[in-house]
Amino acid sequence: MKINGVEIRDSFAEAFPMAGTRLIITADTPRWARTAATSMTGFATSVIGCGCEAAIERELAPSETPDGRPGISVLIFAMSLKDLKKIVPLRVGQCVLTSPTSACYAGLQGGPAIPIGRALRYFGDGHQVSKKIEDQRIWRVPVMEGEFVCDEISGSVTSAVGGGNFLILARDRPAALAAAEAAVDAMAQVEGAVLPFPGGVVRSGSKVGSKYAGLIASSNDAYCPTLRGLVPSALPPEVGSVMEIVIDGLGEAEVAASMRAGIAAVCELGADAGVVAVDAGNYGGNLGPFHFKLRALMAPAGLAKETLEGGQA
Amino acid sequence: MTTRITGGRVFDPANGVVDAPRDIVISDGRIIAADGPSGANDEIIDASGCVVLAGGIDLHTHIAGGKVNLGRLLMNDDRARFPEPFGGMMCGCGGGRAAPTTHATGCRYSQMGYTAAFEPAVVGANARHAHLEMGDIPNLDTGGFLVLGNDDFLLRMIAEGDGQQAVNDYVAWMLKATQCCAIKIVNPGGINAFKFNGRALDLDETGPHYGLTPRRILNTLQRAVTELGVPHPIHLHGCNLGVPGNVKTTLATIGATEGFPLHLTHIQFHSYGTEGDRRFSSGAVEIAEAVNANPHISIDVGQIMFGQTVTASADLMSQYRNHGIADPKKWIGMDIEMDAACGVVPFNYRDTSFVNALQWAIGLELFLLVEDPWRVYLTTDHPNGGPFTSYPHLIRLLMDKPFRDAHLERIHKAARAHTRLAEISREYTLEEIAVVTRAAPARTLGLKDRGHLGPGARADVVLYVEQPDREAMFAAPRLVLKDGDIVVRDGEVVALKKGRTFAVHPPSDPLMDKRLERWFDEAVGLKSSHFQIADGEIRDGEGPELVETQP
Amino acid sequence: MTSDDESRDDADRIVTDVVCGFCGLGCDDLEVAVSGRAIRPIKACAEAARLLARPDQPPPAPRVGGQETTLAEAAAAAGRHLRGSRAAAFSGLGADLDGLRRVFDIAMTCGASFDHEASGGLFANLERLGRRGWIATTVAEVRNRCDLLVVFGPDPTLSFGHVFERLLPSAAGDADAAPLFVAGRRRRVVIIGGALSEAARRALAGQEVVEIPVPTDQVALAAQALTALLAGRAVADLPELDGIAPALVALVEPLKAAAYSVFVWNAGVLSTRDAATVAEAAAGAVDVLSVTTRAAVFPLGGRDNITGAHQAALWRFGYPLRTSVGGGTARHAPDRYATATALKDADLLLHVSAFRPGAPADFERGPVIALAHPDTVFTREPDVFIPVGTPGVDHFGHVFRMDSVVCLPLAPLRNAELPSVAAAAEAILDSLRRAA
Amino acid sequence: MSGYRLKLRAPLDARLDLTGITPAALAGLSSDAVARKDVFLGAQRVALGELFEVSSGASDALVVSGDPRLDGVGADLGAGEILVEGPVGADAGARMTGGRLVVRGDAGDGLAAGLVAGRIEVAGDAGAGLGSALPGERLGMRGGVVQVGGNAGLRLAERLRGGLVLVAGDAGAGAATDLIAGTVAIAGRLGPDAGRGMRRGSLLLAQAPASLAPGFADTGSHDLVALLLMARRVPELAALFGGGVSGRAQRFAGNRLVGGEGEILLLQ
Repeated sequence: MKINGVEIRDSFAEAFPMAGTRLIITADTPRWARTAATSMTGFATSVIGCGCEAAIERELAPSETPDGRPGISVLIFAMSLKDLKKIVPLRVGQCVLTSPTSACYAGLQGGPAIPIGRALRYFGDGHQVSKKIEDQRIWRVPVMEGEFVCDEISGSVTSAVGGGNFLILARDRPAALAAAEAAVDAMAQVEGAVLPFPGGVVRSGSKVGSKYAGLIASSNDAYCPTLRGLVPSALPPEVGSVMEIVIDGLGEAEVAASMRAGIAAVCELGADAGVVAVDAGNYGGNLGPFHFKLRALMAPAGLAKETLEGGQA
Repeated sequence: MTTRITGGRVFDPANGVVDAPRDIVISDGRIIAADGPSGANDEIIDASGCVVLAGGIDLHTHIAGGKVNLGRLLMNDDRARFPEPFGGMMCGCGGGRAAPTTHATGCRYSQMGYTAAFEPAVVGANARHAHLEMGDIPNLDTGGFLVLGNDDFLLRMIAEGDGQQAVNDYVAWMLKATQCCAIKIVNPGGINAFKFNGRALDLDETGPHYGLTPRRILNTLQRAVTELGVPHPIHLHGCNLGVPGNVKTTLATIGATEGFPLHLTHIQFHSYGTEGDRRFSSGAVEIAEAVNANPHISIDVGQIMFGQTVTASADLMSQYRNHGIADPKKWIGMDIEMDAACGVVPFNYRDTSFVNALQWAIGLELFLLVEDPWRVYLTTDHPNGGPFTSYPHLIRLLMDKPFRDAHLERIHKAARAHTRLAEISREYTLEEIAVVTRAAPARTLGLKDRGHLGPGARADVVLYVEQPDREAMFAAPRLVLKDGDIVVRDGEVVALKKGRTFAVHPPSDPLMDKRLERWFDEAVGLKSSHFQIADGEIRDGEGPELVETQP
Repeated sequence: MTSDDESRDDADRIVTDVVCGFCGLGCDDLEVAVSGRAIRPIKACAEAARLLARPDQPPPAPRVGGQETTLAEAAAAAGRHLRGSRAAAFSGLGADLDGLRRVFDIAMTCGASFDHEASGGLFANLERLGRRGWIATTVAEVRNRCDLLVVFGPDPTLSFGHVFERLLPSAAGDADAAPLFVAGRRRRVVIIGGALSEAARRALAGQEVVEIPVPTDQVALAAQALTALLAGRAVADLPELDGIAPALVALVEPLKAAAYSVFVWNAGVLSTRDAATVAEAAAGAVDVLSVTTRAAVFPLGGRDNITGAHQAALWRFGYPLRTSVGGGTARHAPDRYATATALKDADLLLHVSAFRPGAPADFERGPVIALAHPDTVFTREPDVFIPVGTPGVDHFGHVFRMDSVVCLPLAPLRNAELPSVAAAAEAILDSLRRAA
Repeated sequence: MSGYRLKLRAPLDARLDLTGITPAALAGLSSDAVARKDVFLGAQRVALGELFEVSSGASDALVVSGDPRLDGVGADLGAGEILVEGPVGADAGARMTGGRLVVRGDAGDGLAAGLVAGRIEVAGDAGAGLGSALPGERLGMRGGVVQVGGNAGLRLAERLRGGLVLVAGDAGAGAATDLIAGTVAIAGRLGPDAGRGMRRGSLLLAQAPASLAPGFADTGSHDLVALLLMARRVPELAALFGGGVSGRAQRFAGNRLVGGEGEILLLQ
């Protein structure tokens, strides 16, 4: 299958289930909403080393936020609900509670409760105030600057999907980077999915395992252009650089939509811009239950459905 | 005119009659010999299919007096949730389950086949109130146990070495003055110690001010009731109620009786060990062994039943300790008139609570491990362990091992691991139920014409339709006769009768009158003549029914 | 008439150890001279003397529509009115226990709500007692244990003449009645409220008395502040406490050091809100102190056997006063069934006042039945008036003392020519039964 | 439609207790059976049909004609809707656990006492003790929303434990007495002695109070994000204050005398 001269390889992205939630961070100004959100989603590229994966989902206009101030929505994912319940209050506590003028609200309703104020309220040392509005409880924690306001809990999903991905195989590094940037920009429009790696792009795609004991992942040598010839390579000769986009989403559909948007953007640049092929990372189908088949994903509407159904391993 | 109850299976263990097809013949409110032929005027009651028992007797149930009224005040929600069913003139516009109104108390008891109930904690100063309330309870004979053992007059007498005879005179004077029929001790010396800010007092600890140990107070009063010939031995609510590890105190108390008979009440609350990682365990096996080995000891269990209730006790020392776990969060405490105290604390026993579940199991272990039914009386210490309306359920737990095991399965898992209940196969027989709810309490209280169906007995007779579901059977008797008149038919109250009040009037030295006149004048601030309750004040002038003393 | 003969027979005698049922304090050492129907108080507080005194006059007869008649006729008329009523209000309830039991029987039979004349203070106290409870104490415990008595509000002797003699008797110089457990036998008495009367000062002679003058409408605030200070809350700087904060602060350590402090107030003389606040504060102070020492509340009140009415309502119906019974159920609504409110909707008023001439409230919506003191002056002639005797004067009766524990027997002083409330109520019940 | 319409035959001359007459209690009953339902008139049981004409209504709601002596309307309501075409007496909506009660007139004392959940809307004034605790209970209204179009009487929200009370008019003396938690908003004037014994919770005011109970600390003026949040999450609240909640408020904290940390917020 080729789109605009770009080969869509007959491969699939293998993804795994995660627990995830959305938080809405507001502040008096967009700058401080973004600052809190950036800080809160920092060092959250991969569960392997960070315990969670998180990123900004999008900016929210004042009219869209619970308190009518500028806001940012973020998605945060962990390998289990237990991890998520630990990591969210930790990050909100360190990065949002501390950030000037900020507030933090649930971005999801329903599903297992992820503590926000429920855990952070104790910072108020007994002076914290709760208020239940309809069925939602908020907490007000006195801080030096005024009050930190947050919801008691956020909802969550346990059917979130982590590790959706695709690989951009390009002639050279500038071409790969330009394609990756185009993909990231396009994918930013998709709600419910985020790209946790720096700027949305990962250049160090990995394979499972290593020759070194204790390392669970190591460089994906089959896609390293400098190793062509030394190891069995997955790269055609004309490919000089590969970049990966990793996607986490609140559900399978969001991940698929995000991948489709990203790949379409890459293909739109086309072979003329140096994009050779789109591939995806998987582990032979044994690790994750979600298989996003690239060709089905990029096929006209009728086939897309099959992709998703077929994805249920 | 006589009434003949015929065709039923009679259980009258006091007279050695067990499951006999005998007629019960009633004349003038009493049972007469059944050997005569039926006369033409006989009213025949067909009891076929029924088990025939004497009227039930509850010897420990908090049904009247100040602390019960405080319970009613606190339990407004319980009151609203359990109104008396609207039954025309049978309805007293009352209700409540944990602290029912007087009318509801009488009706509910008689609906289960009970004809007598004893208020086990009458505080002298509040005795007149308790009697007024008891007089308002229909269909039940009642009596009160006077709380002594924390009263300053007594403690001072013992401390000053006034001698046993003076104590005996005082006890006799107080029994008559308060129109009570037995002596109860609640936390001997402990309630008094709490007034001096003592927070605990074990059996051999010396209390404040008087320098007396609970053991000494107990022994002195045991000797007094024995020498006065009060039929019921000292009715003891011991030290350290509810405290984990109190099994040691209880065993020591059993060993401290100096051969005098002793009744240990709501012993379940006094049978706790400290084993296990929660430092709370069952001491039932040790207690049961001690009771089995000491024929002069009797007990009632004070079984706890899951659900909402209110605890009402003279033991303010213990109730203060427990008030933090009140549910709902409210409680009342009161120091009372140099006599005693009271504490009223609502409780909700939950089968999901380790402690409550184990308490439940400990009570049943005690019921089942104490071998002689004549020394066990069926109680929940109403309302402290649970409302008396739960008796039919309790009876089924005792009589029905699979039923019991099914309940055991539902309680807190860790508690299940701490009880031997599952290993106990004993099931109470109908005869044993007749003993623990009728014959035995009548015997220990000295009620010669109650608790049995022999000639001369008051015609308090109950017909239960035999059915395998013992809870259903004991919840709604076919007929209940009080003094020969039908008061309950098919579980419904159909008539209201005035009950009687039992009292003992042992003689006392007139010198005690003088001493107490002075004491009341100077210390209490009330004339002793106004403290004493005249016979005519009992039951609207009916006066008490005196129980014989046998010095 | 044999009764006349008998009343001549026991003419001119002195009766001692008379029990008083009026204010609720339960004094039982009164003395009166009785001569025929006349009673002349010899030893009694002013209030009791006023209420015990009786002239040697024959009692008035019952009246129906202003016309004298027999008890039976009056009871029958009352029965007819009651049968026609479906929203009766019973007020006053100044009666002994037996009378109250019969009046409650009428309420159950005909349907009625009931309230006691003096229930304002009781219900203010129930705001704490009923909702959260407290630790209380009784007369003999106060007499023998209390080493620090705190009184909130105006001088209590204005309502309870001998309150200090009863509670703190050693002050009167009676060495025999010295407290058994108070070290040094001298107590501290702190009055937070109005100035003491001369009589109160005399009664407290020998005690260490501290007066913290506080206007009546600031007593609740002072009580709250004292409890707050005991609980360690820094409120001494509150501007509203200007002037009294130092005195309250000075009370904290003595209270903590006291072996058995007792808090006293008379809810009946404060506004309902203030009384409820004082009850809450006093009970709260006891909660704080009880962690390390002993303390208790002793609420003053109990006029005309209101405590007995409260107790009997609880054991009969499971609810306090201000309850409507009938139709086989009881509905408790303290606001709705308070007499003043209940009368706005009632169609009959039955008023009971045996202890004193207490007229029923103005009522125009239906018939008025009064079982009342013979000297009662009515603004409107009741449809049925049955003059009743006074318990402890004309007949036997039981009343509760204000501490709610001790129930006292009141014995007749003279030959009863007046029916008791119980007898009058029984006659009405009889007429109702006959009609049924 | 399954709702019933209860039309009073004549104005009441004694208090009538409608406790227990809810849509759920009448569901599935014939109108004859509805007419036979027991209610208390004064202290006596009477059949509903003696006092009301019973007919089928146009909606699922139970529609009742109003009377100031009609007590307990909507008490114990768990679901469904009751509409009163006129005033009600005491204890309307007491102990409600769900559903909606609409009163197109005034309400008496004890409105929403012990309310657990559900909505109550009163077009006119409300009496004393709105949202208070039932006799003998520790806690007042625990949840739900009460909207009063007119004034509220004495001791508004006494012992309130949760939920939201909105009063478009004035509040009588003793508002927020012993208030434990929850939110009360008053667009009109606040009566004297408010906040005595207040533990927690919020009293929102549009007009400066003449006085408060002793024991409050003026913590100054603040920009409160929580107010912005509440105004957006609760449109009725914003509407009560004319839509413009700036988040700026003067905050009085207390009541210090009882160790309370409640707040009285004067919106600016």
